[in-house]
Amino acid sequence: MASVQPDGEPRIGVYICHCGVNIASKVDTESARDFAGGLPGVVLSRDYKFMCSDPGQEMIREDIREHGINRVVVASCSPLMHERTFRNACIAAGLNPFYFQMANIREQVSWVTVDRAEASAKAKALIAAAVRRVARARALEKKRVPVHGDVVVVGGGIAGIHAALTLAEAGKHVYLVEREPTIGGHMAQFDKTFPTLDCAACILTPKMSEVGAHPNITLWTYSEVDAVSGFTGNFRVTVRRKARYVDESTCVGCQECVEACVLRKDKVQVPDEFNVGLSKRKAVYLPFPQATPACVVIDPNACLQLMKGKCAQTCVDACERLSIDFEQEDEVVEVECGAIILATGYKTFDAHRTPEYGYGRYDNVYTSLEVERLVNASGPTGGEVKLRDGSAPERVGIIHCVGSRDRKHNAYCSKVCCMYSLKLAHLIKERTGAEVFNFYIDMRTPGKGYEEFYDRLLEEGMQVVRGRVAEVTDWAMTDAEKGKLVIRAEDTLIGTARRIPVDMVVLSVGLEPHADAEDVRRRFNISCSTEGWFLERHPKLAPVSTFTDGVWVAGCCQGPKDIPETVAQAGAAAGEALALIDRGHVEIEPNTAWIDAEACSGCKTCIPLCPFSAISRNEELGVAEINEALCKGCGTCVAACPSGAAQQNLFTDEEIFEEIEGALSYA
Amino acid sequence: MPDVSLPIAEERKPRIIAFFCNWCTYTASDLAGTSRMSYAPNTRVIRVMCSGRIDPEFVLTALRKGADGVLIGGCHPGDCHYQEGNYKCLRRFRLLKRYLAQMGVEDERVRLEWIAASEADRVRRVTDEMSEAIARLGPCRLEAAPSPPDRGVESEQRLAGVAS
Amino acid sequence: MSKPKAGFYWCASCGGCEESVVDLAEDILGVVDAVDFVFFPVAMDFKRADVEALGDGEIAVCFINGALRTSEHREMAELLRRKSTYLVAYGSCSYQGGIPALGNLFTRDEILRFVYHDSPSTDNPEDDEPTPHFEAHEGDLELPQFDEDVKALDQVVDVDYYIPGCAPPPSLLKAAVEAVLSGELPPKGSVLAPDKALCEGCPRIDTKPNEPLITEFKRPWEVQIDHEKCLLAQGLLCLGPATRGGCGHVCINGNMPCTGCMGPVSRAGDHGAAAMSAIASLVDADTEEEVDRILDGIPDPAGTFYRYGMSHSVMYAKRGITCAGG
Amino acid sequence: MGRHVVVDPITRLEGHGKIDIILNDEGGVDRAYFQVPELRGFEKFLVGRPIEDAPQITSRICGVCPMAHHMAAAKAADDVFGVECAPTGRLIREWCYNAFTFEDHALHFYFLGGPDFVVGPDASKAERNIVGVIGKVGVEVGKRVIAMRREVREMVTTIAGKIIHPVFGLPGGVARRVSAEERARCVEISEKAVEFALFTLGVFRDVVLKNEEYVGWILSEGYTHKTHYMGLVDSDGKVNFYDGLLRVVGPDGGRESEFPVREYTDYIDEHVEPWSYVKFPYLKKIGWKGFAEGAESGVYAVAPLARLNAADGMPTPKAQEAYEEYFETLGGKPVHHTLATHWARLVELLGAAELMLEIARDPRLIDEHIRNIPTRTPTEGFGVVEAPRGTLIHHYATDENGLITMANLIVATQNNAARIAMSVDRAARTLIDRGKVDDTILNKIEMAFRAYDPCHGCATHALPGHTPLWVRVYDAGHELVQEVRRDRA
Repeated sequence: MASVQPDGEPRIGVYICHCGVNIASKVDTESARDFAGGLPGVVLSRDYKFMCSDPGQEMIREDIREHGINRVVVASCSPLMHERTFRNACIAAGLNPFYFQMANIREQVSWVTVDRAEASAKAKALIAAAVRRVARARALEKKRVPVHGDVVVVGGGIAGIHAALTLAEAGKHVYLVEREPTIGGHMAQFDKTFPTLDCAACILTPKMSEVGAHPNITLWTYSEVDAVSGFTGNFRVTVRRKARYVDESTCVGCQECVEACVLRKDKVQVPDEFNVGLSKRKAVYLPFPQATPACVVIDPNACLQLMKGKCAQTCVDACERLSIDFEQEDEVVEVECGAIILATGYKTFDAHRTPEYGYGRYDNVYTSLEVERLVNASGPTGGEVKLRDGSAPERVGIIHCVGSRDRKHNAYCSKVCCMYSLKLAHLIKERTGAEVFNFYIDMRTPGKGYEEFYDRLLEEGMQVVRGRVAEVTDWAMTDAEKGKLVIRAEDTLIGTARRIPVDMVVLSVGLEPHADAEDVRRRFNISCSTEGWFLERHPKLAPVSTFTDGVWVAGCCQGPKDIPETVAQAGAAAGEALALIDRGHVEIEPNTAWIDAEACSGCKTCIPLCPFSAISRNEELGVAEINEALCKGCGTCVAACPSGAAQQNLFTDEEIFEEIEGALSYA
Repeated sequence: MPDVSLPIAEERKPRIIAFFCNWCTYTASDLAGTSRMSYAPNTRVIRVMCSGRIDPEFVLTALRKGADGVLIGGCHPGDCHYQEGNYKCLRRFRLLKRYLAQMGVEDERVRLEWIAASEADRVRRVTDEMSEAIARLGPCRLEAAPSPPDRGVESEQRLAGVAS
Repeated sequence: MSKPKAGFYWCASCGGCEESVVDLAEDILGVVDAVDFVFFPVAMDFKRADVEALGDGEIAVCFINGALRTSEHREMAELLRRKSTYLVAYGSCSYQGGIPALGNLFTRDEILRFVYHDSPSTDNPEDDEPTPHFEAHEGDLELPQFDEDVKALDQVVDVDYYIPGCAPPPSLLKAAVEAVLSGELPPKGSVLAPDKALCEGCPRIDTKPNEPLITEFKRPWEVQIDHEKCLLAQGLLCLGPATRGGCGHVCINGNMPCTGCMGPVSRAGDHGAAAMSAIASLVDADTEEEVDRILDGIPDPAGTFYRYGMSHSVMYAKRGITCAGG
Repeated sequence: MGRHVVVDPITRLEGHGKIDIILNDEGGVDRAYFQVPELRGFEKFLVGRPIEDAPQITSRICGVCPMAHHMAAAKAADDVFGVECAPTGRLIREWCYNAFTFEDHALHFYFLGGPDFVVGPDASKAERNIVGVIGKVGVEVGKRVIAMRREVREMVTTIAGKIIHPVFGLPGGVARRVSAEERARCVEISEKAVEFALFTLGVFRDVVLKNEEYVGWILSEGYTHKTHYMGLVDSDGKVNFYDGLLRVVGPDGGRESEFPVREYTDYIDEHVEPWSYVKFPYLKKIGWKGFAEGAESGVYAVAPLARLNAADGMPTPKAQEAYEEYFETLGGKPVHHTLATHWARLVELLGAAELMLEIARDPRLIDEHIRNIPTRTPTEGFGVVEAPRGTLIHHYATDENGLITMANLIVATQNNAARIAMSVDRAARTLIDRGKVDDTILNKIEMAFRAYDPCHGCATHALPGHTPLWVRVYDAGHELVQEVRRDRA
């Protein structure tokens, strides 16, 4: 297009990376190097095995110093990967880092192209584009914005708890937001944890109460995040604290009110969430004894006063601390923070979706989570494994991969089922002496002490049947089967179909993203995998980062994982957040937009387009002005400006036009 | 700036200029790479921070400078990293398409796709589809037309001053 | 010493540009005093030979209006380029193709077919068509071949300056002549007009709201047009935001939307693309269906956004033509 | 042995014309061809455009008479939507239209055609232009001419948005109201215009009619054709520029037909010649009999000469007097002398000025209701006006969305094309003898059709381009044996 060099005559250096064989095997790097050498403005072009290595970077630094290179193009991997690396190399040699341009010839060429000639041609086109573009580059400075010291952790399961404590211990103030009336998450419902079989409650509840007591942690249970605005280092989070009709500051969880609640008859009570419906609770309740905060909550969908407006209100009389308050309303609070950690967890697969297994149809078909409660001393049966008729099972079948590794439902492996099934097999056997069958597809026990645990169970005499279960039925073919549930499966090891009568069936349900994961992801402006798990920035190198700076993920919201992994991730996320906060500032890519007042006619086209209200009209001069601090650099105003008065740093029209022409200047 | 245009090969393959949003489609096409999905080699990806940055003139210029197709990749409705840039893109795109139709540019040559960061496979599919469609249509051949002039010289010089 | 020589020539022009010179009114006498018109076919009987007799560059400044569609136009443009120190493309046609460049939406044959065969009032039993070379019994008759498409002046010869407008406001011509006489000229390639879009100084700008304002496009005949309110805010497609000012807001004052005859401002690149991007951005809809419903109010984008600029447009012409080699 | 003279092109007219004169062995004229060598195809590229844009697009057919095209298209657009023009809208249109006719006629007399008479065909080319005219009639007059045109054009600019390519015409009326102050100004200007027209007729009497030689040409055979004539007449049969019925009279002056524009295809056809881009309209009922005069030929003429011949008189008193004087002096109706067109034009100049004043004085001019909003589905429409250069017909068909699907234009000068060709041939035959061709002769040939004030830009809807005039005389071997260059004369 236009023919003015913004920052003087370019002396361009082009560096083509082999990335070992990753690029070199598909791209003829030598001819690419020679091609680049012939492009106008290019004073030298080199190719090298690993540009990101020290010698590679040193090559660039030296050429800048020795050969007066003032523009740098590196053709290698994606800028999302190493742009920063090479920019730093420029800085080290005293060159403004924005005189650097990257050509993505790995992710977008060598890794996706079959034919070597095609790949080489495409690589050259991208190099030509980068060369033309970099000639238009301008020197820029990164903006520094101070970082807010607080952190918001969303989700009070073991991941959220661990992250919150780690940060709090480091002296950061944490807002821990949990949707349920108590923190603890799924782990609180478990009895033992594999493979060590130590008691879940024993290791979790101390951490819970630590959270409740920690001076650096503001704990908001029964609360949800309504909205998030701002960017890394300076977020604004709006939290809705649902009315629990109990004053948290005065309630001590004595449960006198629960005693007093008029809902005495079983049929008027409601299923107890904590015991997955295996027991009932009243309208006012404490989820479980160690609930944190130790504060009751009144269920508006069960409480007569709240539903019908008339009740004896015995609870009010029972509470000496006058904590009960039917007038309470939802409270919306807004907090500022520098970083956000998402630890929203998972939900278990709904066993009704596999009708062939009879869940809901046969009393004695249970989900694994229900059994977790049954074997739990604090559970509805006080830890006794009893069937609904009160009898103890003599034969139990545990069906693996329910809802997992199944194209009809979830193709992925839920990773923890094999291990927890073995754990439950052990516990059931231990409590009842029953014969336990495990029906599995593959027994997946990778992890410290996991395989050993498997061996141990085999030694304990647990039965294993390799094969996907076809169905669970009460249709007896023999007397032996009468009154029992028959599990039909093909035993692929001995190659015959088998019918195994049992008293109790346990469905090892898989893990799934929360139903509202999509909304949550939108709210926090991050991405989801196709399954609905929150998407990490890089599967290997940035497993707890997201594509939104300042937002990290930990635990099962990112994908199925067991407790140790979850805790490790939580620690990692906390560490990343700490790194951000302790740096004290964020450097903002200077890709902000600005208005050339000489060209602006004041037509107001741009003003309504800015989602951040960064643009206003200077009525005196009759031109638009952009508040750089508010501009996030999307460039919408630039594309819209009919006068070409709006321009975006790093993405000027000229740079893009040059890139277009460059990309097309070679067939 | 001297013209670096290299001679265009006689029998050149169809070429597609792709404008990809940094936050979704560009990431998805990186993911396609890390997942080693192979697809048609015709696209030349140009990264922008948001599909809202895409000026209709980018599309026209690409076609004019020898592209046989243009693909725009942005975030799904509601997912824009900048809240609503993709809607601005949609509005401009729908109008541009009407103009292109009047100018006799076939519908398949210019496409807008919403592709999330995780949808690497969609990048592959769309690219392959488009390459086939354009191979069928043949080259766009707008290079022959007399050139429009450069942008105004006077303000270019002024701009250089303003910018540095 | 003799006065600087000036020329004023028309290629494919409607004569409106000549009228705009006459509209200098009293000032024309001043111009005639200051310069020596050596070529001005519409008003004076000086001839091509006068021009050929001049030395190269002897004409200080020559204004050429009209688009170029015939070999004759191209020859004259080249001759005058050679003879002139400064060559100025005068008016929308010479600057960017103008209205006649709308012809680039059709092929030459499509045009001939309708005019000489298909029009309702044409009686042409022999299926005659004007031919460049016709042998009458008295002798041979020649007609110039007319080209496949319409070009702007700078697509045929090197142009020093542009004066936009259909027709250009006489004030711009006067200013240009003064600039040449005083020798105070901007960089080559400049458009000799204010480099700000029409919205600047628009009497209605204050009534333009600061939010996306278009929920429906109205065609001018559909509504009573408010005499004070921003036309875009009334849903009327006004190209003011994307069009160079300097015309004195005459159409706006005439209570009609700007149709873009002054062309784009210097930074805007493709006039139609700039206008489309700006206008579409203000459409207040987020779904494809709703956007399309609103855009149905712009039934003719090509003719609306490129009414005066098809030759300068990035697309230039319907591909059927450009394939034929422009 | 034959010789071939090329006259290309003709200056001081809007548009491009070319003359080929073919001489016989004796050096007499074998045949003179008048050619229009350009075409642009507005009819074609109007297809696909919204009908409401037609007034602005077609005005670009001619920048000299943009108002005529704008108005014909606007009237056709009214018709396309089946909507009446609001009364005040019509007044505003008509004031602008008469103002335009006024200043355009003035332009032609003083700037284009005038020099031939005022300065004279034998004068040197350096004088044969407005500057020469001013020299002859005096700088004061020149300034008055310029000031008059400026005032009128400024006023039209205010009301119509632009003078060169107006924007105010919309289906059902106009886009902009006229304020009380503006109306007062209109009255003022219109009064001046009447003064000016009377003065100009005076100039014509003094400079032209008192000059035996000039009158001689006017009446000479070389500039005379007995053809049909066509023009718009109002309900009283008087000349009307804006609206009315199309009336055709024969060479004897007798009325032959009177029809609304909707029926134009029943009365007019266009003949195609391979040697010219212009099409030659003729009276369908009579048929195309070649370039011939007389009652049996379909050739007809339009513009001032024709309008005065076709109508029963002028609609305003002063113009009516001028009209009567015109016919008395030239021996009654119809007048067949082409050069008399210059006089007829000045009669109209006065008529237009008087109509301006009449309308400006009408209090309804400042009414708020200037436009009726169309309610019907657009289909097909016809519009006609009398452009300064003659009858102008616009005809459009649209789809239900108002996008043009067919456009046909029969344009002022085009109606005269056949008669112009005949005039040129006739003039050449009478003036050229024994192959002698000089500048004066050539200018006199040009006068033959300059009188029509022809606009071939209009005629072919082609944008004209001018190259200088020179004549080359070839022998049979096409060897150049003589070259007359008028600019070297």
